[in-house]
Amino acid sequence: MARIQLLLVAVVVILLACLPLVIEKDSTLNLLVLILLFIIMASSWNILGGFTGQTSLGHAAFFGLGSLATRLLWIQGFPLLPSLLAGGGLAVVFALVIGIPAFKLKGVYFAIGTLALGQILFVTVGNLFPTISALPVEALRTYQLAPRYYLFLVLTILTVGFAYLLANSRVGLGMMAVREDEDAAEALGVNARRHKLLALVFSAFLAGMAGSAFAYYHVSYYYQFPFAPIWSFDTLTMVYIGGQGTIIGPIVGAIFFVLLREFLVLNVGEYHLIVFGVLFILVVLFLPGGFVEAWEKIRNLLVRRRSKRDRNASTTA
Amino acid sequence: MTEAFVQIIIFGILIGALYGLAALGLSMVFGVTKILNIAHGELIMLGGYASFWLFRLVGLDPFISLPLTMLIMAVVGLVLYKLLFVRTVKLPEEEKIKNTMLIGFGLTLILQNIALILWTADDRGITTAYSGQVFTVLNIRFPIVRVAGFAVALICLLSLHLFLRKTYTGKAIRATVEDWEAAALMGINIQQVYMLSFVLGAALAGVAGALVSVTFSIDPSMGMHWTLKALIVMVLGGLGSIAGTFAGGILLGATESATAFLIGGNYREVIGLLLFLLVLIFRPQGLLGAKER
Amino acid sequence: MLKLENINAYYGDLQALWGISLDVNEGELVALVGPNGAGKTTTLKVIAGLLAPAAGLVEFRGQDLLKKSVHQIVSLGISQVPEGGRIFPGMTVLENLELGAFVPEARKAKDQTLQSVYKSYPILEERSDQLAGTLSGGERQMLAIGRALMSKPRLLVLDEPSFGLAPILVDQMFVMITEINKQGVTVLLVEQNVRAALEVAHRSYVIENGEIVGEGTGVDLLSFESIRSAYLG
Amino acid sequence: MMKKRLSFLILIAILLSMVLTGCAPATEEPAPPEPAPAEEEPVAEEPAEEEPAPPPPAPEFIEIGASIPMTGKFGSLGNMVLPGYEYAVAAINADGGIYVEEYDAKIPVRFTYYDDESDPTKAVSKLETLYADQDVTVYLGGAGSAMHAAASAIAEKNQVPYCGIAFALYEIHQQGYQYLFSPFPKSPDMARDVYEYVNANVPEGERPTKVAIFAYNTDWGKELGGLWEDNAAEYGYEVVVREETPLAPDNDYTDAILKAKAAGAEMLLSMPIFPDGSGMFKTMAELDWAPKFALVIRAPEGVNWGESMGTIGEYVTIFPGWHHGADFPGVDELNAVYEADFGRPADLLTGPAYACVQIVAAAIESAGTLDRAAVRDAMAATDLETVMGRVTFNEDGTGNVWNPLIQWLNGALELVVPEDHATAEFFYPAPPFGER
Repeated sequence: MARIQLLLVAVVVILLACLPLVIEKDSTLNLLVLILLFIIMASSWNILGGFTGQTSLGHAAFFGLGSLATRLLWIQGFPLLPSLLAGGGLAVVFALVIGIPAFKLKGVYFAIGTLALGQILFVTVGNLFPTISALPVEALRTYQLAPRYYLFLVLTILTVGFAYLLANSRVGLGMMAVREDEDAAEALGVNARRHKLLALVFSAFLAGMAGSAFAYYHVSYYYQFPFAPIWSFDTLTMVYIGGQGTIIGPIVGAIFFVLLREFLVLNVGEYHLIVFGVLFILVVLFLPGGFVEAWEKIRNLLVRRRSKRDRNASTTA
Repeated sequence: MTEAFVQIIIFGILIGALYGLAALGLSMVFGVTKILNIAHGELIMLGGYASFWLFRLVGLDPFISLPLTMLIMAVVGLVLYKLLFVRTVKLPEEEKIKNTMLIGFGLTLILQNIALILWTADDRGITTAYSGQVFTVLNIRFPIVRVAGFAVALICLLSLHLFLRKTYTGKAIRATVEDWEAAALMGINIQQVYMLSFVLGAALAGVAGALVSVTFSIDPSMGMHWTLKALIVMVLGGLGSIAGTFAGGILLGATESATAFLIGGNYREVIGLLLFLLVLIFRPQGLLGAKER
Repeated sequence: MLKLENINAYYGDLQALWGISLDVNEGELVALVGPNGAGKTTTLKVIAGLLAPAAGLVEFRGQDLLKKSVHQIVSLGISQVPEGGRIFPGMTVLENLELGAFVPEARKAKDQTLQSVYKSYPILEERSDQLAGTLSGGERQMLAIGRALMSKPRLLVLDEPSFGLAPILVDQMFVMITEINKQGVTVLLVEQNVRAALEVAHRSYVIENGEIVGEGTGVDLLSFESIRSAYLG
Repeated sequence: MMKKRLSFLILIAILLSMVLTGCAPATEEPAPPEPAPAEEEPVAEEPAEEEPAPPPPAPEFIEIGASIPMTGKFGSLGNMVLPGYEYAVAAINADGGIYVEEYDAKIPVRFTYYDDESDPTKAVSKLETLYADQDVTVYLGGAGSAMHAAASAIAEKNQVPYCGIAFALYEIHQQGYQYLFSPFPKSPDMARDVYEYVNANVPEGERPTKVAIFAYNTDWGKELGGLWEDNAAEYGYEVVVREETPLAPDNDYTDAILKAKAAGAEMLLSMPIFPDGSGMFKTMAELDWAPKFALVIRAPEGVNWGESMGTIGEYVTIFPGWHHGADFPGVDELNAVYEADFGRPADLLTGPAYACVQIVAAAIESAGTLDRAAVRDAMAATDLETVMGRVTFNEDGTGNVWNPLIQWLNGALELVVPEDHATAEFFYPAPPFGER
């Protein structure tokens, strides 16, 4: 059974890989790129925020640093692959620098502290690189979307695959132990700080790589733009709405978020953001744990129907 | 040179009081209910528009109309609470913070775009007859509007303080903050306390909005800026500490202004945030916050 | 006065109470004893309205408590001293006591009740302006009980009042509880300190794994071999 | 067990994403793959019967598209630009459309726009959608440099002519873009005209010779600020203060103003966004520094400046590229329709937006085809009388356009320079704030 499903996943991946050959419209590929980008962002945030329980509001910093390094190098003629890796690398370096002081903060303090860090980078990069970064005309003329799409696809597969392996590894279990109870985890011999730092580094690297790919993908933007706080907020929102701490949650969240928004902007016109906001709140109110938890509940209900256990279990705590 | 510096710091302090006020409502709501209302900036925006329209349509001075602005925003707060947030209060704390953040996110979009449709994307501001007027002490200029704003912020702070210290309801709110379960066992209606706090928070956002509309200007997309500022000030001052929130605002305002003077405008916000991070690392409970429980 | 019938309660998917039934009559001092995690505190949560049972009946003076919210139950005259006292450490002793008299009827008689509480526990009057968080363990427990009395309860529910107290203070605590009961307040006492509880109680219930396994007067239960070996060592 | 469920869920998600993304474009009928990109002309499927050399059947519409920031930080600009596009398209369609020689027919224009929420990434995706789904012949621009920068690169990539206003950035035109056109005053114009206009209208000796520049630390801020500084000496001015601030809604100008005041500056050149600009002027009033002449681009462009700022905002001048008092053909008609909808004459950016569509229409007509490269070439050769006067383009896509000076006088925006279009007389010097 499992083998069949694995096979199906492989088939889907192959199908996704074949899409650019079938689809001629750049707009569709662009939309897919956006979805893939946010799957990477959400999955990488989830390693820190979902597995380890450290809610960061500064994820844009890693994304921004990745894009900054890659863009600066690549536009100056550096080969693509090292440029891309440099993006992830810079994000990791930054993560290591801030990791130790940042983890002195707990809970809301950590969240707001990372938000402040993100803002510092946002403003500073705007100050240091005020000019636009546009691809040169020759590059625009020869611009191909397909390689960009494949880059994002590969990164997405790597990110989700990595998250999956991590979740089922010793290290991943350690991270989750830290999330549940830091002191208890320490008592069991899990080095909480090392696990948190490791999660931060993984998370930063993957977000940095998303930024690198963004730098390769986007034709023209201001260097400051990928550092904008909205990247952090959107990402976090997707993870929450999908299901925090799961593998599938960030994926579902990203797809739902991007597609709904795109659908509304194309079809509802002036009121699209209001409708989006209302739908969004309805989802939150009626599926408070996100899509994955809602799915689990439905499953449990189905399972329980078979058992004789009293289903009116109270949920008040 | 020193005179200019003093002048700049004074302005920074006066603006800082507004930061403090913006954070006060957020901090109050979060402290009591653990609702992290990302849409607090949008409430400030709505308060600003309330004040603006009262000025434009009825000719009410923004300072005179403050009680009315508060009332309007209290009603808005009540509606939002009853409609949305009441459903989250029973969730465990972490779930609650998460879900209220998400609701706040959706609310941000809704309120911003309703404002956009109703009042267009144009910025608006209130300029009264006494805007720009100053009184001078020792060669330092004190603009009437900013001083009045400072005074209003101070009055809000003191009234809130007295309310929480002296009235039975205030004490019930504080008890709820300390231990909601024990407070419930005292016969305190926790739901009502939550609702009241949220409404109060919205009313305070209304005051902040009114002051923003006289001191700066307002537009539908201003909320995020103020939410970020308020979040930072809330933590800088210490969660749940009213005086701390106010002090945090003033410290941030003064630091930003001093930076503009000493280093230049480009790094004004950066230095303010760096200071914030330093405070956070060396004094995680904030300036005047209580030690972690 | 208080009547629990066939209570089942869950924490999430976990069943914590299995068909609990117990009675407390007017003027009685009833003890509910059992080991850690037996479901004592859960039972009290059900009584207080903090946990809705999945099945069963809770009645107080003929009123169905399941339809009432926590604060309404308090105004009916049930006051709980939660485990560990749960005083408000950031507020003064006086403020703590005032909050005890939060329900409207109690608030009317606040000053009188305060004087009688001060009379019973003079130390609280001495410390009235001090932050509650600065009190010693025994004083805290005293404050918690004083605070509960401020609501002029008909039924006082105590959760582990002796927990964490020095042995001398434990004895004083049980004297205090007896005193309160003698003054006409019905008491439901939950204790791990089985011997002391059984000695002061008129009647007792033994709870184990979320079920009532024994009932009787204190002396009866002490003679139970199982109770003896299990709880008295 | 765990593993099985996970892989199953991943599968569902990926399938879902495919189905959903596949659906969005698939709502249209699966069109036969187009033979080739834009280079080739649309092929006639069946020859029409009437004429010996019959033209191919005309498409139903000429597709024109734009991604405009209707919400977010550039929303106020977008809201001035959009009506200009819409009125111009309506006027063209009322006349039957644009005559295209290739089809020997007048074809109506269909204008499609999407809100990009002031987010350049979303602008890119909207423009790609317009290109793929609408197959637009021309892009119209949004508003704000950041948006134009992203959009014009997409135009270049897709080789779709792009006509945009409401951005003065000059540098972006120097990258060799072939498809970017902007009939709008650019930094070099603004940096000369301000001194020339003042010199022409203020007698020597009364001129404000000491200049304070408050510019943003952005590409446009640096560009224009630098040019203002470079040109000053040539016209007899001296820059005594040049302050740089980040593009933020709440900069604190106390320090800058005190410096300008101490240095005796009498002229202010600045480009703040509205909230920042209103704060700047309120602080100037509080610190009692009233420059005799102030050119403040951006913030005072909307009518709300007057409403919000009262006398503090009086006498400020702007370079918005247009004014409803301009004495050009078509302006009265535009004002009339605008007035009917909004209760006031057209806004400052509405005119240039209107002109953009005029230029596009003329270019299509002169190209005689909907082929984008041909339309581009026709556009480059534009020499047209529009609602903003005569427009021609330079090699780099910048326009040679009229650059009027607008001043806030008695709570209204008045055109003060050039004289032959003026709706009011240039007021100088601006009195101190206390005497207004």
